[in-house]
Amino acid sequence: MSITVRFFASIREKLGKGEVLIEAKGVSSASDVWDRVASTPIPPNTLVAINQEHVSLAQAVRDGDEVAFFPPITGGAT
Amino acid sequence: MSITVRFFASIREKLGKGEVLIEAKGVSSASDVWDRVASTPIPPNTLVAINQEHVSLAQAVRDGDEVAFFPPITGGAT
Amino acid sequence: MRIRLLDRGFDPWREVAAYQAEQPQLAGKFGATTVFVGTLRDFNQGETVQRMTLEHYPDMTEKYLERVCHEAQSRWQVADMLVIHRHGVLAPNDPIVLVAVWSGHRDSAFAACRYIIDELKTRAPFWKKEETESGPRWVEQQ
Amino acid sequence: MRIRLLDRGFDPWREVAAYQAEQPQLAGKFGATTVFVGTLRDFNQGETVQRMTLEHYPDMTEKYLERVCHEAQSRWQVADMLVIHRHGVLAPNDPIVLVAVWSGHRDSAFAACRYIIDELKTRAPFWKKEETESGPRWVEQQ
Repeated sequence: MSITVRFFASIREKLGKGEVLIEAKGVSSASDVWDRVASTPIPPNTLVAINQEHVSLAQAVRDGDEVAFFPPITGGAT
Repeated sequence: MSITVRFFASIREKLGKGEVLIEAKGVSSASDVWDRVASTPIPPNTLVAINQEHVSLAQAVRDGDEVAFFPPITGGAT
Repeated sequence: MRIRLLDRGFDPWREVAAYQAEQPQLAGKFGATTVFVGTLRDFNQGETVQRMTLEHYPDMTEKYLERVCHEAQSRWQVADMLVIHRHGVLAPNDPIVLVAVWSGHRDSAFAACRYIIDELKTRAPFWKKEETESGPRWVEQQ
Repeated sequence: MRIRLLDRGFDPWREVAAYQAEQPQLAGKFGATTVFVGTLRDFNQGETVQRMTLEHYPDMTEKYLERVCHEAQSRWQVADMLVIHRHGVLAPNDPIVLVAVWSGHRDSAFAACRYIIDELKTRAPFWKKEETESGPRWVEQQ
């Protein structure tokens, strides 16, 4: 098993990737996931979802999870 | 000249008339107009318009005016 | 801005689409549209409604609808407005009133639309008479 | 209740009319419909917008749109709801989002419609990228 990591919008563009797979070993929180996949600090206001649920960066991550990082949401209308 | 008096909705039905003309002489307020055209006291909550503007019963009436009496408004939606 | 009194049925969505299509100057200039449609239900206060007659005070009605729209325009940034109100005899499921507001932002679109329908209800001279199983009755203000 | 994500343009008024026509059980049972449509403007923050790309997070988006609708349903008396949200490439004047609520009364229709568009804006994962004269830029939350 492993952890699927997804990036969206400006974060996807900055990192130059939309999705990566990482080993679950040594990763205990969403914050750890970021440190594993990116060489820069997480941008302020970044949102995190685990298995498509909004969570905090401190949220525990388990083998098989899908972890996503994205900027504040700007859907809807003016 | 004279005063045109109009009635709408339940008031029109109760009085059995939609419009009457009265002499302006001796009539100084909307309240006087009611007393001239109806033999019963004005129903509570009756609204008054003079020349198609909402006014109070005490409002002065002049020769040539159109005075209307109607129940509370129930247009629009639920 | 358009205000219409109609003595026949209308399709509110078709009216909004048609009005918007007739305003090419609006294209790209508004970000928010809020539409309210009031529709005749087949029951009210525990009774089945078979039909409703909407009486109004010609001329005064239009005057107050216009006034309410102008007030909304002076309070909020509104790009355009459409108000349609039925009178005459209606059947259940018939639209009674339509209020559409085009605006830059949703705050003003919602606020202006709500203002117009609320003010219309207390200031524009319309009266509803329902025909129920127990006979006709004038609707009372709640 | 219907929630749709579309990667092509849509006519919001036609969608509302079509959805309502498909719900014969609603006829005569609702007194109020409130519709909100968000539309792409041709300017934003002082710049001309030529095009916009709406990115989303498939599955998570639908999940949150449904959740927001169910929350609205639990807070207010709502007879039915329709939500449509675009993704992909949009041109100015294209509708972005439609929220329609059918209810017994206007208070709940307005409140539920407003709730859905407000919550959607902060919880459903969509991101806007505008193409302006000075190049592409991600829209920032205000």
